[in-house]
Amino acid sequence: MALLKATKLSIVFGGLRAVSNFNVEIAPGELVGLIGPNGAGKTTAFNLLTGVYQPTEGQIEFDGKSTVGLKPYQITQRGIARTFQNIRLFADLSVLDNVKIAYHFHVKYGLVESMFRIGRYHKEEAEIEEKAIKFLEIFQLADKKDEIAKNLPYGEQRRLEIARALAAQPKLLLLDEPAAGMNPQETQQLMEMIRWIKKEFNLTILLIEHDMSLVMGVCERIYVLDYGSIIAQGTPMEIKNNPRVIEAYLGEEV
Amino acid sequence: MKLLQKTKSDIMALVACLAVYAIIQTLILTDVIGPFWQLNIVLIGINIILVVSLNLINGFTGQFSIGHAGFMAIGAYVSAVLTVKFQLPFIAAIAGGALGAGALGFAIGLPTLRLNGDYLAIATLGLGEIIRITILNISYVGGASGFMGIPRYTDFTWMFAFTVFTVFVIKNFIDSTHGRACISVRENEIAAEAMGVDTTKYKVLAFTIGAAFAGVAGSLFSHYFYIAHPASFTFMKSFDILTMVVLGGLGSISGSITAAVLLTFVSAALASYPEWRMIIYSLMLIILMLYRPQGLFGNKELSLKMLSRWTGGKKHGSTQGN
Amino acid sequence: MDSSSLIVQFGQQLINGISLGSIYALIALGYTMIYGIIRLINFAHGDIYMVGAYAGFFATTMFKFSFIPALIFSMAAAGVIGMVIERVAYRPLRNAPKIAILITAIGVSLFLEYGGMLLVSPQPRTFPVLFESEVYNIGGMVINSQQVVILVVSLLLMVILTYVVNKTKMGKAMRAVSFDTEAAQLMGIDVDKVISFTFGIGSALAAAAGVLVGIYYNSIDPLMGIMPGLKAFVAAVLGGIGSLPGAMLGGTILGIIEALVSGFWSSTFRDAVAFAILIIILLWKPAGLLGKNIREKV
Amino acid sequence: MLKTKFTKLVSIMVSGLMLAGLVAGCGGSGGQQADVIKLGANLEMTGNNATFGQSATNGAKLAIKQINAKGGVLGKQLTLVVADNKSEAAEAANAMQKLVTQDKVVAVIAPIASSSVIAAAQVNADNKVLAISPTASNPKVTVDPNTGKVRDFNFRAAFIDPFQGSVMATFAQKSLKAKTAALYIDNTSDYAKGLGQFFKETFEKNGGTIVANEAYLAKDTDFKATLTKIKSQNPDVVFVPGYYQEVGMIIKQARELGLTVPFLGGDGWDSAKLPEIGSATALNNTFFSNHYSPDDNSAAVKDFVEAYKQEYNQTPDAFAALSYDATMMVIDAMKRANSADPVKIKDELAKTKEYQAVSGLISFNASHDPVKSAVIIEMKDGKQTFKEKVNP
Repeated sequence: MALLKATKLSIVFGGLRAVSNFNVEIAPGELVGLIGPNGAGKTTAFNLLTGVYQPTEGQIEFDGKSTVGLKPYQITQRGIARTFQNIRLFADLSVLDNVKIAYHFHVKYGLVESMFRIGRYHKEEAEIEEKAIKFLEIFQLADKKDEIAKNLPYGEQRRLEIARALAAQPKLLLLDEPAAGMNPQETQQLMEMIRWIKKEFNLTILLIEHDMSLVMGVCERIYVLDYGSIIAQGTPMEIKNNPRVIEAYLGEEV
Repeated sequence: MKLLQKTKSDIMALVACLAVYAIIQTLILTDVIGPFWQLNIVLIGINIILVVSLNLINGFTGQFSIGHAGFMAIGAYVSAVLTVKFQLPFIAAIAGGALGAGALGFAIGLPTLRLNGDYLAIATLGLGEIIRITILNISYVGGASGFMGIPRYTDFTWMFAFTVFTVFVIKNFIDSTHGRACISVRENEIAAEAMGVDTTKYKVLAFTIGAAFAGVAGSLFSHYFYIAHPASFTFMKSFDILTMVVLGGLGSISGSITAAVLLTFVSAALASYPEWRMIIYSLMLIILMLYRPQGLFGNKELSLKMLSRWTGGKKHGSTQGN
Repeated sequence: MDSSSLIVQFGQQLINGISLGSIYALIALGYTMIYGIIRLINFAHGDIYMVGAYAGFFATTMFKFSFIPALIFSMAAAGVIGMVIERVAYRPLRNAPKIAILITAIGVSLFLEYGGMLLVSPQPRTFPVLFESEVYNIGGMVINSQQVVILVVSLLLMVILTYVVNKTKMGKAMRAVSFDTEAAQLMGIDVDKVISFTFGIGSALAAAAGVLVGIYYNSIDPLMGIMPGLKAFVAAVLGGIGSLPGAMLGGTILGIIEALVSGFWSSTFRDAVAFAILIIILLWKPAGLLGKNIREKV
Repeated sequence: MLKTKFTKLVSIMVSGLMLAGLVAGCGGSGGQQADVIKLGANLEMTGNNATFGQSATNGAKLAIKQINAKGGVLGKQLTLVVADNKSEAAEAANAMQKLVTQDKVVAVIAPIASSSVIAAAQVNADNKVLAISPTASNPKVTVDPNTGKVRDFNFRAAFIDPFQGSVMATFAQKSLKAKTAALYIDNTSDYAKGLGQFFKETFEKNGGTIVANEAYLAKDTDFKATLTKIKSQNPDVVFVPGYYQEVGMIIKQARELGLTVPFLGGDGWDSAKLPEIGSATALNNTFFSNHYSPDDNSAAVKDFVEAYKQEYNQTPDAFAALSYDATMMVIDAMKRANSADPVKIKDELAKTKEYQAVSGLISFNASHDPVKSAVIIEMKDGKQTFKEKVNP
């Protein structure tokens, strides 16, 4: 059974169909790429899947249940976490606090317990701290845990954002152009890391990339989006040789 | 180990509080601190409660509210009704004032917190005025003449206990997962949602808690000055509180406390120059903002590290918009 | 009460409301311009209006100016003061958090109020009669010539401003700065000059309102700007802050609401109802009636 | 930022409160100097009522200047210590605290607004220093509503609300033959509300009908909407017990709307500004109660008005006159007591009999309210003219 299934998803902005008839199906454990030229509607598709926008029509099923009409935080709580194309960290907070916030909805202690530091407060806070540091260690950020997020170098901000998304303990991770702004070497490292976390955390990943060649190496299956619609899907090899895809990318990338 | 450390710091804080209380109480009992400064110390305490609670809304959660005086008014009037008309004990009246203000904060916050930025500001300002005008028209609580004949129950002990209580509770709240959720709303609402934070819930929660503590401040206020009067709760009062929040630093509790102490103190010290008081005060506001737009402490808490950085040179600005 | 007298009364209340609203609108025009360009709630705007009224007062009593020269003198004086305030109190904070500028604006507002009190005494002054007002009676409804003048002046100023903003080079620069200050700077626009100019114009408008109100109500005092300033801000938000026709519309609506509430329900709840309607409109249209709602790009 | 410990917060509180305590310790030493006697003024220097408070301050300052010019009292010069109560009740208690405990004044000119006087009353009573309000007119100012007892240390120079309210109601019914009346009241002023309430009671008791009960807020400028409503009710008279700035505008706008019936008011109308704001013709057919009329006991009034004009280049209003009277009565009591002891001054002040003040011949009754006759003044072409005299 598919973990995520979107059928005939469409959204209209002021008469303009930004995404139309968007169909994807992702099985548990897959690493899928969503590519397309600039302005194809990739991020809009992500925003539909994560509840930032409500679809004009169509269905989204996650883990067998519909997520249409849910707020973004509810979708996250169901098990979909994401990163953003233009990094959205909690810029003025420490690296550690950024990760801690992702644990928020797993925390069980209540308001009164927090205000008077009683009951489960101490135990759970200690757990959160421990887990958060563990994540930072995985992403080689542990020694920077007290730095203010906005003062990190760009590449580390990207890593922190992924670490934060993972800390929400999702089943499905959506990465929006994670390699944007990185040099080839950094990109290479990032792709390896993505493969590694997928295995380590038993994750399903959907990845947006604008740069086709990057996803080829890492993704098992690829969807191609152009003018808001899926124009092709298949293995990297199939996509590479698909004439419609080449046409869509023509002039974009030589 | 960590747990022990935390408990230890809590105990130390408690000891420090008791020490401060003992010192000031002794000074009061021995008449070293005269009645005028006693009164201003009580005012400082009330202002600390107001400023810290507004900082929770404005500074930590990033919701631009300027209607705090309205909630203070609710606390002042509800508690006065409870003690004067229903002869309830003071502590019950304070609880009633806090509940009343909190409940209204919840009812108002739920619809209005969908607005953001300056629109929320004008909406909250309007709500504060609506509260005041409504009170002005209720003759049961004295209308324009104010609610008179309120007994003076508040004294230094009450004020100190509630100030410490407020700071303790709000500080703990901030340091918990709920507080972090509020801060994440301020930092980046969209990212907060994406991290599973119910942003609406936390905005309303912060607003409700802030309003409830403003209600506590109002209760202490009316039971110190014998009267609750609509003119004490105009939008200028809200501005006063906001000014202290910004001056101390949005998102800094120690900043709020410092600003409340400083501005109350300045206001009392200027009392001898009535013609010039507001002019000096306004110039001071402008100059302080020009030199420290992020407030005295930015969004940091006062710490030894920070002190050394102050002496060490420039501190990089940590600022966020409203 | 029979129905015809009810209609007359309703008509009279509309006249009352529109005339009050045109004063709010006049102040709101400047408010909205300044907000449009630097997103600052300039709380001192109401006090500039007061300064303008006093400038007009001294121009007519001490220098014996007649109406038009006094109006121009007052607008010029307030314009200069507005620019000075911007230069001294707001410009250094342009890159600071908005709330810091808001606090300086409150500081400037208090400074003008209490500085004014020290300088000209808190006693109300009576404005000299610069032109006789004639009262017209139309089927039982009363309107006077001053009300007409105020309405005409505010409409005229709105039209002129809209022209300036949309058609002139300076207006283009203003819109550019309002849209994206940094980009405007890169395009070679002198942002400081544009903002300064906006403050000058906005303050001059407030002064015009001050003089007209001085003539109309006949009485000015150093704290006269607080409530009209607040109401004008409400009007600007109601109409969609940053929009010139919005300010006009918002002012008129606010004036009519106040008149109808006072006239047919209870004057004690006038301001409460005005604020309640503001909040309802904001919840329904979060950017005001004519404002543009800008959605954050994710 | 989330890491910092609660201890650090507490340390700030410690230092802050210590600082306050320290200054308090140093600040408490301002005692009575040998050669001056300090009087306090707890008045509205800023905030909504600043206009009134500053007028009152001027009145008190003038009184002290005149006495000092004549050699002072008990061989000493007087000084006036002014404390601002920001037009707020709580701040009035604060200011009172400062005056009586820091500055150690021997008597206080109390606030304008009744609510502020009442808020501060406990403070001056606890410290056994008298407070005399120039204008506070609510009965509760001198009588504690909880105990029903007279407040030992509170006095006033003004009429109480019931007196003025009923005087004008009776005048409307007897002299103007009014059957119906409209009330138009400053909703932010307890003075105006008090007058309105007692006007209504008397008017209805004597068979009249109140056809409209409307309100405005201080600092409003546009009254036409409510006036249109009042006009539609066709009252015989309109009672507007507010202050002159708004009253001037109200009457001017009412006349423009064709509301020509008599307007009535109280002593808040008394100002040379009233006809300037309202215009002389509009003010014809209006009446108000006051403490004195310009034709009445003219020597005291004339001297005062002239001295005031010379000093401040303004014509005095009721606030200035009443505050001048309050100050003079305190000084007179001090002379009679032959002492600057606050309690002795209070005792003598309570015994004041037929003191010739600007606002009439004043005696205090048992509840510390002045017993003086009121005059009703008619505005004729911008001039105040004597209409009739009403004894209490």
